[in-house]
Amino acid sequence: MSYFGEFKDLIQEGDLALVWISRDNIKPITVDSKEFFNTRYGSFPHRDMIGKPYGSQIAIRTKGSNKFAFIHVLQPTPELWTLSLPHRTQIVYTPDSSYIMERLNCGPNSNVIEAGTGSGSFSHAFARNVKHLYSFEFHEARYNQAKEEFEKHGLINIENNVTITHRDVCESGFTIKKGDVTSNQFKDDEEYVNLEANAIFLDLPAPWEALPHLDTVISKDESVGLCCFSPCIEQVDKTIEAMEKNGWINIQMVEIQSKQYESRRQMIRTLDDALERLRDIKSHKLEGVARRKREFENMINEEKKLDTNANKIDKKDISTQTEKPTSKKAQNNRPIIAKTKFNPFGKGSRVREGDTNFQWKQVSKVETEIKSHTSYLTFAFKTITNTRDEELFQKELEFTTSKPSSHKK
Amino acid sequence: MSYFGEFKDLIQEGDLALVWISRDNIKPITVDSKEFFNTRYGSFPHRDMIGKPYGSQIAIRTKGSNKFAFIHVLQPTPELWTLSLPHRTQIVYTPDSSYIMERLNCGPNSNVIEAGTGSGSFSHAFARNVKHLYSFEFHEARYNQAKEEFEKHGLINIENNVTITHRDVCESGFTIKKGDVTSNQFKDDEEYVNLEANAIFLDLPAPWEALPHLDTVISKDESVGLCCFSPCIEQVDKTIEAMEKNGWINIQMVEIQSKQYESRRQMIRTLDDALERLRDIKSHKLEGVARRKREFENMINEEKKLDTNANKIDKKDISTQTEKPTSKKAQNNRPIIAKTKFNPFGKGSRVREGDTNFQWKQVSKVETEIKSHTSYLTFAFKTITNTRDEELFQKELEFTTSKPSSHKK
Amino acid sequence: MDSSKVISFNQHVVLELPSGNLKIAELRPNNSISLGKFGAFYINDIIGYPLGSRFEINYEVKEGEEGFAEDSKEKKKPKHMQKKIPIGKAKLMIETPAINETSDDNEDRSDSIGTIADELEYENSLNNKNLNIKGNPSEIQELSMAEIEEMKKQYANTNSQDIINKIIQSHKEFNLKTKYSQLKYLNRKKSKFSKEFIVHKMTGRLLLNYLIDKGDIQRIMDMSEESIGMILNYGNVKSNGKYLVIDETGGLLVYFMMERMFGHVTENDMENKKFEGEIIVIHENEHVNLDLLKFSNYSEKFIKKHIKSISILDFFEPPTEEEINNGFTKLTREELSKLSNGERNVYQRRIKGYYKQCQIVELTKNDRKYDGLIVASTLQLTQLIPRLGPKIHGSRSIICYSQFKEILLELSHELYSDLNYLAPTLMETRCRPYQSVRGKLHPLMTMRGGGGYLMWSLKVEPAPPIPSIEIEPK
Amino acid sequence: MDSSKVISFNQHVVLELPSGNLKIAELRPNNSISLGKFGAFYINDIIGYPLGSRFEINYEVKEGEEGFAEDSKEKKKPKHMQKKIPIGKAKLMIETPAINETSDDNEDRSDSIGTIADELEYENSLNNKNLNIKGNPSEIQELSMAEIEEMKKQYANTNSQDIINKIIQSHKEFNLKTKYSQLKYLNRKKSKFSKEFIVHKMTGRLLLNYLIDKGDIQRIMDMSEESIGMILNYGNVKSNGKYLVIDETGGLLVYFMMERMFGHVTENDMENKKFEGEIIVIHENEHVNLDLLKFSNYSEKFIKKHIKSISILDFFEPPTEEEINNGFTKLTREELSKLSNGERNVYQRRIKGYYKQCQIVELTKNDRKYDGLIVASTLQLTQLIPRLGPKIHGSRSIICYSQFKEILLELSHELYSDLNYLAPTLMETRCRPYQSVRGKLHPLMTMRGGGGYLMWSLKVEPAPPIPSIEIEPK
Repeated sequence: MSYFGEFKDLIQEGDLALVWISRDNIKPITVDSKEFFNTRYGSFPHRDMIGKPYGSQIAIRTKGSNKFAFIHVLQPTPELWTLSLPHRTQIVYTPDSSYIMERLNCGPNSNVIEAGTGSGSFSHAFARNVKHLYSFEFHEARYNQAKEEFEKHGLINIENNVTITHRDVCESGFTIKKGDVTSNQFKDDEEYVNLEANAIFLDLPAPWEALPHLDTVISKDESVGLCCFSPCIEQVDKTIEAMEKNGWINIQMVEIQSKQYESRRQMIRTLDDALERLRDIKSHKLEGVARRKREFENMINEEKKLDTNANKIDKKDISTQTEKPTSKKAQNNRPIIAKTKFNPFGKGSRVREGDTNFQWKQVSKVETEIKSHTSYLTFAFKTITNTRDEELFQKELEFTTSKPSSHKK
Repeated sequence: MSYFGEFKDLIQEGDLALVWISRDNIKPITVDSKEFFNTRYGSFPHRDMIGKPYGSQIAIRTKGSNKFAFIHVLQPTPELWTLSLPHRTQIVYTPDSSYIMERLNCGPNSNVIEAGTGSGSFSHAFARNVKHLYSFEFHEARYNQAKEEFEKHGLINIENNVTITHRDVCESGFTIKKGDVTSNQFKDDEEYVNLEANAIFLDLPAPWEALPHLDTVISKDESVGLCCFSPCIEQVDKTIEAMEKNGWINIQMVEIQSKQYESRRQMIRTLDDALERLRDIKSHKLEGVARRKREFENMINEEKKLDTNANKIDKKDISTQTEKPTSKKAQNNRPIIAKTKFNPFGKGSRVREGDTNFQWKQVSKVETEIKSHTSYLTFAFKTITNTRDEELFQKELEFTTSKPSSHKK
Repeated sequence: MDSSKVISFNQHVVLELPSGNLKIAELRPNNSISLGKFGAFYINDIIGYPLGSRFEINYEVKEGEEGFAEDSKEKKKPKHMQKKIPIGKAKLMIETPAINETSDDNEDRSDSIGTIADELEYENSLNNKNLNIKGNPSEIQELSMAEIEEMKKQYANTNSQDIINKIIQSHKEFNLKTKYSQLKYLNRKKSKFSKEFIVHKMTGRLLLNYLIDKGDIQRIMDMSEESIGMILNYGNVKSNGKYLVIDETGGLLVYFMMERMFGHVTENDMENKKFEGEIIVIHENEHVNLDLLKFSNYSEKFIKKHIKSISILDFFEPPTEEEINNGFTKLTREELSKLSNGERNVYQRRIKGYYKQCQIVELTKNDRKYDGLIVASTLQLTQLIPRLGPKIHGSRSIICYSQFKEILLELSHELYSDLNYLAPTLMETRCRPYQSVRGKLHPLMTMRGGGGYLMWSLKVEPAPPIPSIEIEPK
Repeated sequence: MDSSKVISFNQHVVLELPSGNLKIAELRPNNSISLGKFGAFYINDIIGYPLGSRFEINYEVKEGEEGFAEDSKEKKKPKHMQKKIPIGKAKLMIETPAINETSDDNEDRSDSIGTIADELEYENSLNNKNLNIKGNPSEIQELSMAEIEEMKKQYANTNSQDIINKIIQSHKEFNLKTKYSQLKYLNRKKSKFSKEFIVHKMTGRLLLNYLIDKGDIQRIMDMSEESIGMILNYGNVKSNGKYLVIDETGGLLVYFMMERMFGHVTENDMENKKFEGEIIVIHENEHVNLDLLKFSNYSEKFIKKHIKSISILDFFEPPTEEEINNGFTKLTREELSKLSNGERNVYQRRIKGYYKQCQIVELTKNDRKYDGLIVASTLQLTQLIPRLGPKIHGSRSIICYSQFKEILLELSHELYSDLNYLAPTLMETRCRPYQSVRGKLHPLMTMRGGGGYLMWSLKVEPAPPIPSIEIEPK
């Protein structure tokens, strides 16, 4: 089985594995006992991984310090693979792909057409669950890249349920023939591939050009599902037009809106504490005022001894006038003012979120930047056959009624 | 001031008030000491309201029972008024209207055009905050209805900052002339109204037909904001086309998505409690088994006395065979089985959410049915003047530089 | 016939009625199905056509084919009072392309009235000018409901379009309406008088919609299709996995998993294909509740083989092998033959219990680790998940569903501080359907709220504690 | 000149740079403003044109008009090292209609390249076939950055379109690109070399965007414009209201309220119009923080008259009138005249303190009730709001903002069980902007998360407890 198909327990030489450094930094490696996985914190020898169970955390001492660096070694899944792709690539993300797979009822009975392959992220998810995936990519460089990747991941050669073909499906349709640029291995007597597709995913700029080619490759005697993936609303309009023209029914366009939340904490800061803090500040201030007043009066008294002029206004009223430079002596005598002591919210210091010296309320916060739009998903269905085989029906009827009730309950 | 404009303290005869029965049931009344407000729980005399502060809860004994019914008497606000409207009416709801007002910078400097008036819900919000609102309604019945309502609410006659006109603005534009069907009171020498609008809201099926008429009524020497409100995306496309053609710039379409949440509680059900409950059930069961076994053995023993045939198989192995009818005597002797006692989650009884016999976690739940779409909001801006009065500029420059720095900090 | 593609005997299917409502039916040969006010039909008529086909009930009955079906709604009445529904002939309809699945209030399910739909353009404001804004259908419609009922009987053997035409003729102000509201009006009428229905393949999606239609939203924990889709993908659910599951939705979640893992399984498949996957369902009560599997097309045998259930008590406090063996003595063939019939029955029950106990021991073995943990439970997750975690293999997914975000927020905080779990992630996904009519594209004006939230994490194995003094490699 | 409409001296305005970034400036007469790499201009050049106008900096300087401006980014360097920006002439641009406000990555701010935009059609898959997918601009662009810098200096006196044309000529593969990516490329270049800027009226919306641009999202509690819009409407904020406010956004919320209540206030207005409204700001620290009002165009006098501040301690534990009067003796005119200058200053400060104390007494009087409670605070709301509630008049709004829903959930549970509060409602509102280009309509691919949540309730007066025996009315 492929590295994606089989549930592996232990990390082994030659495995394709994913190294999780952080959520935004996941890297594929091929396990090789002579190799190292290099990060800016240091090098992790592959030999430390081999033989350990998948999911193991690996630690190394960081270069030049006494700290440790950690990675996790994971077995690839289509979803982790998608996360590992660089964001600039055009990717069908899991909220979309999982809805499409569900809506098109993907499972072991599904023969799927995917065009284009793109980054191949959706291909991996299809490949995990369907009978066969026929992926088409019109761009040659991307085709080669994807084919190589699918081979490396065992989708083409080991699971053997993926075929990728280099093709402009808008121009040339979906039939795969001998001589085409394709991963398909034709048998000697085989001239073309019988797709019998019952689920179709078109991620093309102009799906309406590809739609007319579908009839020849879809399964004839069942309901076939189709999903077109288009970023702009005008494309949806043209797509619906083409679907109607080509006999597709139950057309429905939907948008998938998904969000991720961060788990955070907000400090519980009660009004009572805030009031107490202000009272504390106030009392310190008053203390200061009283003290300064005492000092001021002392000073005045001292000065009085030297100075015969009496103050003309009530001292009490100007006792707060401490901005005036007092005598050097008084200044020197000024004791250091005690800082306010009641600091229930840790003001002035850097408080780590969740610091156990404070109380916290669990809150959730949506990601700072959200993917507000991926594409519009336009679904439609089609059944080509509209007759029944009367002979077969009669046989079935006789067989069923002759059996001693096949009813299972 | 109008019933919407003034903050009133006490409920008085003649007031327009809103009676809050429930969130979905808010009814306007005109306070009249001889009147009653009838609900299915009974009649609330208006005289019970008069003289009480707004916001007062009024209680009556319900008919034929000893229970009490309550209502709250509220002073109308545009938002409460909107809530009180029947849902089938076409309403611009507060999440949209509040965004539009903010985006168009509505305040005491705003002269606003609104077309059409519709249910008048948005008109009330505009009227609260702007200098003048010019509302246009093409449907005659709706015009009369709205005009009457605005008069009753004091918007036209008391606040005097609302003008409503019966008009198909797509055909005839926005200029209000003597002789038009309008609430405007023309002075003797006045031939037409000078709108000088600087904020425009078009809730029309075909705003592109009204757009060309705007230039003659908008304020010339400032930036004027425009918002078109359209349910379908194709209307947005045509609107943008017309905006561009008519020289509107900074075009941007947005959607407002808003949600309300219910505050709920979910019972905290620990695994430990669930385990304990199963243990309790199990021990009762085992007890029952043991008891039945005893009974069974007693019965066998009794039967043995009468019956010389011995059982051939080990009794221990068939001790659970209690489905067999036992002797009448044994049945009568069977004591009533005690029900399991440990019921930490109140199974089998109806537990009210928040029942203090249980522990609860606060959770939020989005409304069962959400307003997933109202309309698309397409904004654009336009400034007609593109020159400056050089003479005025020179005067201003001289004046400003001659003043002793008017800078305020 | 391939029952995964074609409507087949003894299969569960989902019938979509003209009202948009769903009904689940089993297709027994030579029986009939009543759709209540929409009529009744013979099952044999629909067998052999592709699943997903649309039929119309036709009352031009030939002699000898006449019949009546019982209306399930009438069952409570005494036998002789029950209104019987005449059975018509179900005839396949060739679909015309103008049928779009969703629009507001299901008012745009147009097909035979496609001509009006085609004519539709933007109505500019002028068109609305003369409309009676207060008009509601009951005021302006000439026919009384009684008359319509009469007409329905009378025209039972004509198609629904004819009835609708009659109604239009009697509608005073029909021509005053805008084209768009005409279309809406026609669709509303159509859904009342149409005798069309669609025979859908039983799928998780339709089962879910059926339950939502029925108002069973709380029973299925307010789950949405899009959330289930995420569970299946993030849970890495595939044919060969062995998953630990708690399912408080009565089997809905398990049914979705089975579809994804096994697809449609025919009897042939069961013999020829090797299905490895297993779903181990842990339950909080004495007995597991997977009621909804009764609607599935999996055989009892298949279900028994791939779905195993165990109570939380047995899971966390399983009996030892010794205890089981002490409590039960296997009889030899010879001993067995000596038993009476009654005694043999007792023994059979006991041996079944014994095997069940053995299964518990097997499922809870210390070294047995699962390929994923999928939980939709209202038990407190902060206690539950860390206790189940050790049973999950490293690098495998843990995915928890809850109707409420706050529950999962608490859980993710808990897991975040536990080195055995990597990157707990709180997610929400919502599907927003559009009125998918060209020229009238917009999101539906209202939709169901809810749909739940998800917490995804990976089980990992923390590195052993770092020794304080490390020997440097030479 | 009407400073509410026209760019005026000594006014704060918001400048929008070609990069889309915002800058707040005060328009002092005869001064210049530097836009860094985009150039500098004389303020006098822009005065008198309508607010919202777009200008281009033109370097065809006439003799004697030459000058240099200081770049604020260079201020930290020693004087002689500072790069001075040459000052050009700001010339009004006549807007062409193809300018749409938002598109992804600001890449579609097109105007003079409208011709290409007009030609734009759907690119079918064929058009993309020969594109180098790995191509990135730096590889395929012939000019080095150094050359471009050189060119910028050289062409300082030509308009930006010319520079862009130069670059296009030197771009190897420009014609291989699709029209759409050509357009994107041009816009990207344009935002680098353009010397255009827009002079916007100072509004809450732009102040908010300026703060978001600066990365001050936490400082303003992650508030969004749409949430503030809801606060203003649900809070029933209008010219004549007296509102109790807690504003932990440094004055942003108060500024929005002032705009709504008073609009743009000229000196003339202040004399002629009667503004009744008041905002009473309660603050948690010793001093109120309304820093952001420094960007407003309200005079200090106006602010002082309509915004009053009081600490929570003074609000809940105000001094009595006696205490105040005991602490301060008013001097008579005669006594005053006898004071020395220093003594008079001291007395002035004391009298100011005295009035402040009197104001506190006035604001906290028992019978004084407010027209609304508007709270954006990180204090625990479950304790705060019920303590402030009694100060709010019946039927008036209470609206609380929080960055987190959980905080308001807790609050709404608290208020729900208190008969003084009607229908506490938890709300969320989000604005979703679209790429508003015809033929390319779609929601922006990414947008800022957050925006906060709201709890709205009405203050009410519960009916007095019902006596157990009631006399029936005759």
